[in-house]
Amino acid sequence: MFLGRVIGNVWATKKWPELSGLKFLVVRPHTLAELGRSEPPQQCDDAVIAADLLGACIGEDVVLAYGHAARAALEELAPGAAARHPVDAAIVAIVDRFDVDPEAGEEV
Amino acid sequence: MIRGTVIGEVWVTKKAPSLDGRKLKLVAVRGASGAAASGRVVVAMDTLDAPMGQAVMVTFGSGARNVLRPGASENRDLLCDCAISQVIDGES
Amino acid sequence: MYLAKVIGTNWGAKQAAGLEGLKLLQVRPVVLRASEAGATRLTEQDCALSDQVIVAADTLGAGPGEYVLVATGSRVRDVVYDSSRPIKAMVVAIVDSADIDVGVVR
Amino acid sequence: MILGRVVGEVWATRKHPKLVGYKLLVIRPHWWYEPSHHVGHLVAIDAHVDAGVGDDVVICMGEPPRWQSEGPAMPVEAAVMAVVDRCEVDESAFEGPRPLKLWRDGPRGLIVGRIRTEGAEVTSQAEPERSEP
Repeated sequence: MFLGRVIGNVWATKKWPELSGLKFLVVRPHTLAELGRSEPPQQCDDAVIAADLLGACIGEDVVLAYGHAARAALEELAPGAAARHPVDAAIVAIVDRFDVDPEAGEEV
Repeated sequence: MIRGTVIGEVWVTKKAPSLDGRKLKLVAVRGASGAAASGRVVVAMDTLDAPMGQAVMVTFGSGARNVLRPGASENRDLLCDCAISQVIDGES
Repeated sequence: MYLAKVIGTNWGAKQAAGLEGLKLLQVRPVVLRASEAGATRLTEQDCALSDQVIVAADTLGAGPGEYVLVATGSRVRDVVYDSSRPIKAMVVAIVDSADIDVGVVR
Repeated sequence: MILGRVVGEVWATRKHPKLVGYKLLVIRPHWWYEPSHHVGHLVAIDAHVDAGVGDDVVICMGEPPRWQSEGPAMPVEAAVMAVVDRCEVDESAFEGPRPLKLWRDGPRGLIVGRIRTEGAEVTSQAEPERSEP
């Protein structure tokens, strides 16, 4: 799992049947350096498409689950269907606040 | 499973229950071209008392949990994803 | 599954109980590299060996120098052995010959 | 498992029901571990260890973290399983073709020294291999 910011939406009509009803957001992962500073991430060199069941909006920070964890996320909210969801990234939390100091614990 | 060399140890007191009494060793993964060639280091749970500098075999994921408690169905919650599975006496 | 070359074995008195009676083989995964222009068949020289060494359990009695097929994962282990074995890589075939389309590799 | 340092915490009221009741910690991994997407951090749940910011911790990855609570699997990939008191590494790990890389000072309380390597002598007669390309 890692932190990212929602920067866009994806709409797709022609898709795998199990994906109907799922909303997809474009999420840009936060690097450790960006987590330390408060200003928004500048250039976007990496984006992940994640399934969203919590209703996150553009500009919000989210926690992304990846791989098996993403399918586990769907299991809870769409019981029994998770095994068939071809999804490898899902939003599992919409962040109210995060407080990160990359230098935490350094001997000063 | 991969071969490695025990290069260190980690001591913990505040820990999850599944770890009690077991040691955590640092194992440097050994590539084909010699000791610690790959630069990769893993934290492995040690139930075989492998001494420092010892050549060992390490197993991952469900294999590691089977080292601690065989039987895959009831050890999923065991917090361990890497364990020493053999103290290597010899290789050929 | 991947192709690999057997380079040896390792043994030890102190080991996990689930390893009882298992023969362990050290294998190096094969890495295909593009061969020179004009070559029509891949020869052994074109199959480089990764620096990584994997230890796989062997049921077929493969010896050093032989090329084998290695399968990994708990699903395969549960089928080939049983779910209490502390292993994740197994030799499931000894390769007689492999035919690889040179074009795809180049 | 991997070693890392807790560098932050995440608070989220709107989150996946299975995450309710678990602290979400932001971890900066030590040495070689490279988180996905090169983001340099990972978020882990605190599995009843109550680690704080600035602590060096041992993190379990993969399936075990998902079964830390009853019922269906938790949507997580990493769980903090212990706080490191002391960590000792042999000097030899910092030599050789690909030495161990430390993120700045490495885990706090890291002692680097020549450790008595009285491990059994490995009778190694590895087959002479063609040199790597």
